[in-house]
Amino acid sequence: MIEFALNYAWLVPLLPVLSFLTIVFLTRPWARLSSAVAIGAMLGSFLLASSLAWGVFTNPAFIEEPLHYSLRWLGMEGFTVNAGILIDPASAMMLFMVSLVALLVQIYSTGYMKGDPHYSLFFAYLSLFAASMLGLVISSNLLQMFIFWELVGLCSYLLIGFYTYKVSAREAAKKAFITTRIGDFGMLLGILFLQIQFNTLDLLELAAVIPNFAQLGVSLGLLTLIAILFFLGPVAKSGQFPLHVWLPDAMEGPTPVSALIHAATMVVAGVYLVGRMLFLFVEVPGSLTVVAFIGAFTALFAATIAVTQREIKRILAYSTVSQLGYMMLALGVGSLSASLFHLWTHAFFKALMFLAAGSVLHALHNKADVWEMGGLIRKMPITGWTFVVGGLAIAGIPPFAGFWSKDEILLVTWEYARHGHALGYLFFAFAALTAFLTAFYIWRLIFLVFFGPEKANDHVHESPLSMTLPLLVLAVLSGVAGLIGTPWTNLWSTWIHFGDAHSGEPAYLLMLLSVVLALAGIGLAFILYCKDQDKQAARSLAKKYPALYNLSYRKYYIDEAYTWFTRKIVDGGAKVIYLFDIYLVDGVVNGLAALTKGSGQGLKYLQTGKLQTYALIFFLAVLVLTVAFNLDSANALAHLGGVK
Amino acid sequence: MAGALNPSYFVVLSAALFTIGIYGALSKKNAIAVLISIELMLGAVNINLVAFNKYFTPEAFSGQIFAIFVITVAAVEVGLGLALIIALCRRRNTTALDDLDWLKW
Amino acid sequence: MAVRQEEFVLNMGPQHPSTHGVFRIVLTLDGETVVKADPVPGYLHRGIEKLAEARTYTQVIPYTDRLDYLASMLMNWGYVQAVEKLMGIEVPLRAEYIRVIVGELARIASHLVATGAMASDLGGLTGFLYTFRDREEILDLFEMVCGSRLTASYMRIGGVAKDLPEGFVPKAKEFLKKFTLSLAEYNGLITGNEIFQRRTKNVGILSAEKAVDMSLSGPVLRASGVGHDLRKVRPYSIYPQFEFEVPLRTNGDCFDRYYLRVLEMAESVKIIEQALASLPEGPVMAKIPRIIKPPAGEVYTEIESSKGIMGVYIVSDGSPKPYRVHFRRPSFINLGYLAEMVRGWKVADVVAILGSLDIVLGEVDC
Amino acid sequence: MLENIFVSSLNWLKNLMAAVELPAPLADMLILVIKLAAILGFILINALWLVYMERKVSAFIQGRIGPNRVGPFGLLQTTMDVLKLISKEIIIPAAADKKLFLLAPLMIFVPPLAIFAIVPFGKGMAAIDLNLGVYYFVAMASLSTVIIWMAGWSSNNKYALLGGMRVVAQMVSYEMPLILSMIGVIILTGTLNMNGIIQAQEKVWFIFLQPVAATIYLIAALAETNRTPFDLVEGESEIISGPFTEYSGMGFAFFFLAEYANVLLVSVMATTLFFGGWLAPFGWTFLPSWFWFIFKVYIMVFIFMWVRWTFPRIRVDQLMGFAWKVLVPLAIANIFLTGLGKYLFLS
Amino acid sequence: MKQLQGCADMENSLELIAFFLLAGSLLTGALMVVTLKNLVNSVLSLIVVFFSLAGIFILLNADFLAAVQVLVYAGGVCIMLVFGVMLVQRKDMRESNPVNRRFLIAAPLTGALFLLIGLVAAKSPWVKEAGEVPENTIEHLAPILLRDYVIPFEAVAILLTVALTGVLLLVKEVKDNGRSS
Amino acid sequence: MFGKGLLKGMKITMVRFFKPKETVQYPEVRLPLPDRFLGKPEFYYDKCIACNQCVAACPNNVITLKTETVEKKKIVTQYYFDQQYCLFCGLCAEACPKDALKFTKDFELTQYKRQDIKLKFVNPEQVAKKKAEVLQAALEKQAAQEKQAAQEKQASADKQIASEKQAAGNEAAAGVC
Amino acid sequence: MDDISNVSKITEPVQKRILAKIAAAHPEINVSEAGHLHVPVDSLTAVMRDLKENFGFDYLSNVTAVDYLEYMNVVYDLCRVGTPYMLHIIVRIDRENPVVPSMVPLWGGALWQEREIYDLLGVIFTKHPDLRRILLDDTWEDHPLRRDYQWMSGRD
Repeated sequence: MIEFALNYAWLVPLLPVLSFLTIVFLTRPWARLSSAVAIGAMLGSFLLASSLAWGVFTNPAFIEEPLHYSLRWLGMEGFTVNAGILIDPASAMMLFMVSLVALLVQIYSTGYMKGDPHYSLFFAYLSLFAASMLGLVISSNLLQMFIFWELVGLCSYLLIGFYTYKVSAREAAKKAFITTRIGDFGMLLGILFLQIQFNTLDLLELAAVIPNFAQLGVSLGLLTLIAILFFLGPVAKSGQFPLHVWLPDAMEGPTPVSALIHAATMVVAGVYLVGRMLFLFVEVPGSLTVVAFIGAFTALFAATIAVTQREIKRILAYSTVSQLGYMMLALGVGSLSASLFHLWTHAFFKALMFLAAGSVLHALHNKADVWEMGGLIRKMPITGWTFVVGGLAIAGIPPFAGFWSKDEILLVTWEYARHGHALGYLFFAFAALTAFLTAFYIWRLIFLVFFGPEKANDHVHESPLSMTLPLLVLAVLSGVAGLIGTPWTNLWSTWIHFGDAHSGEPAYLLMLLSVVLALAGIGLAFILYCKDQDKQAARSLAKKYPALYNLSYRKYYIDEAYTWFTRKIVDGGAKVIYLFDIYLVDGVVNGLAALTKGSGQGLKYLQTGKLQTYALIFFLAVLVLTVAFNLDSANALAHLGGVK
Repeated sequence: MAGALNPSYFVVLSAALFTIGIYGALSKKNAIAVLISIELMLGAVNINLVAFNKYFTPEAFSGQIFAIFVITVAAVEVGLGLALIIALCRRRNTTALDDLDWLKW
Repeated sequence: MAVRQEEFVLNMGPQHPSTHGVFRIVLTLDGETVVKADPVPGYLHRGIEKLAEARTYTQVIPYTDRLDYLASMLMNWGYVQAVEKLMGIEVPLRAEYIRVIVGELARIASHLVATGAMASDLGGLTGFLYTFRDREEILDLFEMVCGSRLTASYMRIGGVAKDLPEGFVPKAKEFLKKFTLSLAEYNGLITGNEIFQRRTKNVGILSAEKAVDMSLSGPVLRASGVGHDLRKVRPYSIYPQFEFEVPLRTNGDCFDRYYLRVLEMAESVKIIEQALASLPEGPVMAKIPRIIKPPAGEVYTEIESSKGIMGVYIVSDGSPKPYRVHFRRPSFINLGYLAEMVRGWKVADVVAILGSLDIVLGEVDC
Repeated sequence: MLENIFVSSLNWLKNLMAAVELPAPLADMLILVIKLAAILGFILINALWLVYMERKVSAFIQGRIGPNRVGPFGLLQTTMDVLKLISKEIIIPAAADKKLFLLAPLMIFVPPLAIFAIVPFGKGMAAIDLNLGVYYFVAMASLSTVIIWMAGWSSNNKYALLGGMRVVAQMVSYEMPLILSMIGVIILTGTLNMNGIIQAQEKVWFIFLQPVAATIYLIAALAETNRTPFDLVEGESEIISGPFTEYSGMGFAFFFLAEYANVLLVSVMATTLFFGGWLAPFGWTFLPSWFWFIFKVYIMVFIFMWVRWTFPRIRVDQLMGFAWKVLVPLAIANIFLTGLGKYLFLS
Repeated sequence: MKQLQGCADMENSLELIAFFLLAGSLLTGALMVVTLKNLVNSVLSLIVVFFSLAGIFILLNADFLAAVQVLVYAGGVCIMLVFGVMLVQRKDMRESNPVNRRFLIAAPLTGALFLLIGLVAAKSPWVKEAGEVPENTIEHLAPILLRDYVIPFEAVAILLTVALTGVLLLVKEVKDNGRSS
Repeated sequence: MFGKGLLKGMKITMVRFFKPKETVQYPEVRLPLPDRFLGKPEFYYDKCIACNQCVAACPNNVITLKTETVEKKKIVTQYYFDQQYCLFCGLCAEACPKDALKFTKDFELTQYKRQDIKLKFVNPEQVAKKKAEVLQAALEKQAAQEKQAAQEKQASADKQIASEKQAAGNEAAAGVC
Repeated sequence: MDDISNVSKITEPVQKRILAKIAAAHPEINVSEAGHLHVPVDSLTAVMRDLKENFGFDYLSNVTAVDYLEYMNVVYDLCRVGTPYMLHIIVRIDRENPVVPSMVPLWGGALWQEREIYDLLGVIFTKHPDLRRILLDDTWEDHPLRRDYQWMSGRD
């Protein structure tokens, strides 16, 4: 099995592709069959991916020497692209994680999407997304990766706008697509520059040549440009600070989509990409600092927004943005393993929370305001308690998964600061504050939704097994997934690391700090939102600092700013260009056209449009030509009829 | 022997049929009539094919086989032609070919 | 086939094999699909209501025969019942029994015509002859009772014209025994035939609401699932004494209307059997004055005829001749909905729907 | 002796012609004309007799007695009817297309006559022993469509036009299963020659080897001859008499007789294709082959009549649906299975 | 020998008679097709043309082809045409097949074309192959058609299928509500 | 499923094919008619008391009854029954107190001439006879001595009959028109 | 016989109760001794709608009219489907100007019956969708069921 999986790794993304095609072309009219096909394919993928991961992680050889298959894909003079697969521990981990979450989400969706008119299509999209994501993960080549990168973007677009009848969903889909396009554009430019400069896009080859950029005659400035351009992609895809605006809006899609794409998999593609390209970033001094700064800022920034949001999925979305910032921060401070470790744990607990939120919304018929919920844990015990597990995990309470990864990030940040980076302390402060806020807003959510007095929701009941089963699985994983990366049993960083394996010894103080911060956050949330039945304190706080509250609640007016920017600046610029176009360019073109038209005007009368006239002329010509060509020679007729 | 049939009989017959077909195709207003005239022309072609088959390649049967293909294609042509005419008629309410000139100018 | 382009008007009738008499429908067709239908009755109008005004109460009876001539007994019955109610006459019990017997026989005869005609409208001529074979036997019985096969004129105000003749009861019993077998034959030949079912099932569907709204009655109404049979709902005569079901069908399509009649025939057989078994002795005429002069006033009564609710409205001014007689003819009112029913169906379905309505033009045109 | 009564009399005629030294081509032609005349006579007499038979069969099925006044058992009834019809005035509607209106009833007998020319009535008793036999039948049978349509169209009557449209739709649709059902038999025999097909059934009739094809053939044949349950073309309770509505007198009689000629024709084909043609069953060759042929044909005709007097009529859309959705796929499947069977068992 | 010769003569003259009869009906039919005023009559005379054509084929020892001709043309194409005519032309069938002004040019042109081809045909020295068309054409045709010409055969089959589908798509009615029937 | 019902139908018709036939050959074979059959009406002159009840009972004015009072006794001189308008309802026969009007079993009512449809039930001899009887009775009642007067009366009665005959003839002629 | 009287024993009081209720709801209605409802023509539509919608008389069994030479009556018979209860409604209208609101909007069953009355008695039903002659020829003059109708010829 393992052998097979290693040899046929390309099957992992292929199976969902097949299911996508099957559903679209064959089984679309039969909803149940479609979902069965999708889940079957995903199960196959998952089994392959898990045995692949097992194979990779149990064999130390792979950790050092990635598996790499490739074959010639595009070829032309001076430009060859090989397509292939690259399996190293990071991609193996990603494969395992993505296929697992995708599988669980699909199982969940059979319950969540039940009765939707486009049920089959939804599974087709999920399959396509899973295929693209898996393809992205195992791509050995930047162009190939870019294609999958765009494909996941497309799927994200399709799935955000899945409820096509909702205006907000359509708008959100467009927003997501356009926003990420900005980043993708930068990334494409980066890829092109790399191709031009290094004449290869293969990751392994690039990893080999980039450190020697100076010998190849590539200036540092150019490399910096490339790195910044490259970073634009992840900034957009992973919702980092200036381009994060699409991610909360993307919650208009069905909740399983949010869980799969906008929490666990696609958004972390950016982190994964930066991690993959870390060999580029380390060569450019300062670029990592930018990454770290943006990560840290995003983490705190999003956390402050999340504190005041009212919609359950929006809170989780900002939480996602914040956690992605964490991962970026970890990358920025140079720790691939910490970043990917957080990615790994985050995937489970965030997917869990999203799915649980979906379960809540499902039960409440899409009433999303957390203030209108309450006491749901009694009616939906499985959903509630799994959410609590997720909350503990994200808040960083040991031994839940989040604790270990977050602790790791704090640790590497701290060490980064300790190693002479002045900004490091700022980052650390940001990270710590974020940790506190994270615990606070998540538990605010939990207390509001699941505890406290029950609101008038008589008909609420637990979701079906197809929805609760993935929750339970994810809850278990949220509990234990971090245990492979504890400071004592640090399997993780022996598997995944950039440069030397980080050999951390447990920093008990930091752990303590982290736990204290988390507990403080939870405690504050408890005081404000659970103990205080009327939430008077919370309300009065909001009243007391309206500016702060509004700033947070209005998401720092970033959307408004963007709107203003596009309205005034972009449109203004466009107007100038427009004038230029209509007067100068069009003038020339129209002049040419008028000339052509004028000549055509005179000739058009030859075309009568009458078919038979043409035929008449045609036959006339045949007759004339026959006679003309044959009458000149003496024995023309005999020649014409000369049949032997 | 004067009496015996030779290919020229058939060629002349075919020529007559063909020219009648051409005349029809060129001079009829109704699209279906034009289609019919084209069938006449194809029939003329078939006469030639079969006659030449008989007189020049009796064993090879190429002429007959080509005639079969011609008949088949002619059937296809009539079907498609009629379908087009019906579709046109639904849209434009005319079957006169001269009225189908809205691509001119 | 899609012969689209122009709709064309097809004048079906007044002489057409399947209009069940002189009746005309002007169909506007799109290909073979009916776009619009305009029924034109009146070719058999004889002014019976006007004629009745010039006749004495008794003399009207032969004219009622000529309404629904397929079930003239029931027409007689409806009329005499109205006059009896107007005058307050109590009918002797034996007469009531005889009325029930001949009435139900007439219902069977009428349904037999409907059943056979339905089959022949759909092209199965043999079914038509089979039902007529059995109808002949009923007509023989009528002939025995009153001397006429079709236009019975058997009922009189206050009873029936004559007592049952010698040998009627055994002959009727024999017929009923035979008829049960015949019913199985119809079911085998017509009802069970897949082609027949294809032609009639889900064709000309009539909803219960629409049926009530359009005042439809009889098997047409009951085939849509409305259990409005006056014999049960507003029992007259001695119907409460008999045990029988009112068959109901729910789809309201042509097949249901057809099959309901077959089921009703079986129920009628039950009623007749019971009546024959418990036929009392006694007079068959009530004591009535020689000249029938009902008191001034008006009355409206209804009976359940084979086609539906047969209502009679009589206004009396105290003279020996009725001042006004009006017959509520079920066929006439049932036919009023035909134009709506056939819209959107094929020409062949028009025939099936018309056949399933079971109209008699004598009744429609009055 | 009985077996060869027709063949030997023809031979005698041939010898006679040779004796008077008629040129051979002329003699052949004369013989052919005689044969065709005999066939025409056969068709007409049979058509007359079949009308009588139909009336008797329907009467018996319906518990009646049927014609019994003219001649013994009413045998001369249809003859008299035809005589009466001949004596009637031919009415041409004012708006009709006169030429076509008159041409149609005359033409209606052409396809059956042309086809009967190749039918083997007994051992060696085909007027023309055509190699293309079955194919020729198919080609010719498709013609009556146009003729009936011609009658419907030229009448300039709405019922007739509806009937004409129905005839085209119906006969074109049912030609498909008809031809496809024959192909199974042709695959088994490997010949299109009707004599060849009959001789191939020496051991076992094809009804047993090709039951599905036979059923399809019988159904399609019912439709091709416009008989109940597929008599939509006439559909007397819907469109009066379809294309024949405006015809009276002799024109009507022609159509009426042609219907029976067609019935006879499809029965002949059924007998040839599936019931062993003139082969005697159980080896009862003490009766001549032509007797067996006629006997089987009449059995088939009786079945057609029996069906007609039992079933109601199908509706237009159901008719088309039945042909295209049931019969054609079934026939194609049958061809496939036959081919497979032949490949497996006979090669 | 003389007897035989006479026989052959007879045969030849019979063939000639047959040819002229068939050619006569063929050309008459064809002329009727292009001259008759009523389109339906034109189509019906087309059947006459096709039948005569089938006769000519039989004269040319192509009996299978003749049968194909009758089946496909007379049985299929003509019915299709008749139906097409009914579908597109509902009012005033009498004047449904008019001639346009172009016939003034077309008539002499086609006459000239006929003369040209006729001249060529008459003057050509036809060199006849010695062989004869075998009696049983179908047995000879089948292997050629299904072996040597199998690819064109299949191509034509596909063409037929595609054309049928196309016809269906073209003629499929689009109802007012946008759904096709 | 499909085909079972069809086969059942075919079985039924096949069974019928061999069963005895229902119809009979009419002129040769006639089915027995019930006693109450309403066929051609028949009038028993002798029973009639000229009460006019049948005329009153008829819904359609089919019956015309002409009477003459002889010796204070009504004598039917003519009884027309206009059969073409008769509904055969039997009300007249029912109304008759003396059973003088009855319907027979004769149902072959077609006539080649229209005037034959109008039935005339009374022939002059009957009237004469009846009159004679009445007169006889009157005579017997009266004294036998008034022979002379009776003779005169007889003569006048004969005349009356003659004129009646003529009138009937005229009427028949009018019927033809 | 007992059974029948039993039936009427049950139904008659109920029928009376219904009549009383209707009379209470519509004071303009005059209930006659025989249980007939005399409704003024002005309030006919309202009363009928009320009877249909609130009293459940959903089945218009019969419509006819009588000519009394001085005036005309239009007569409606309503019933409840599945029950024995019936109403007999009489509307007196002017003979010279015989106009009555059509019941077709309430009961489609009036469609042909009202046409018949129009045909034979000349009553005009306002808002009837298709008020044409139905039994008689379109060119027929006058309305034969009126008492003063003179017919040209015939036996009666």
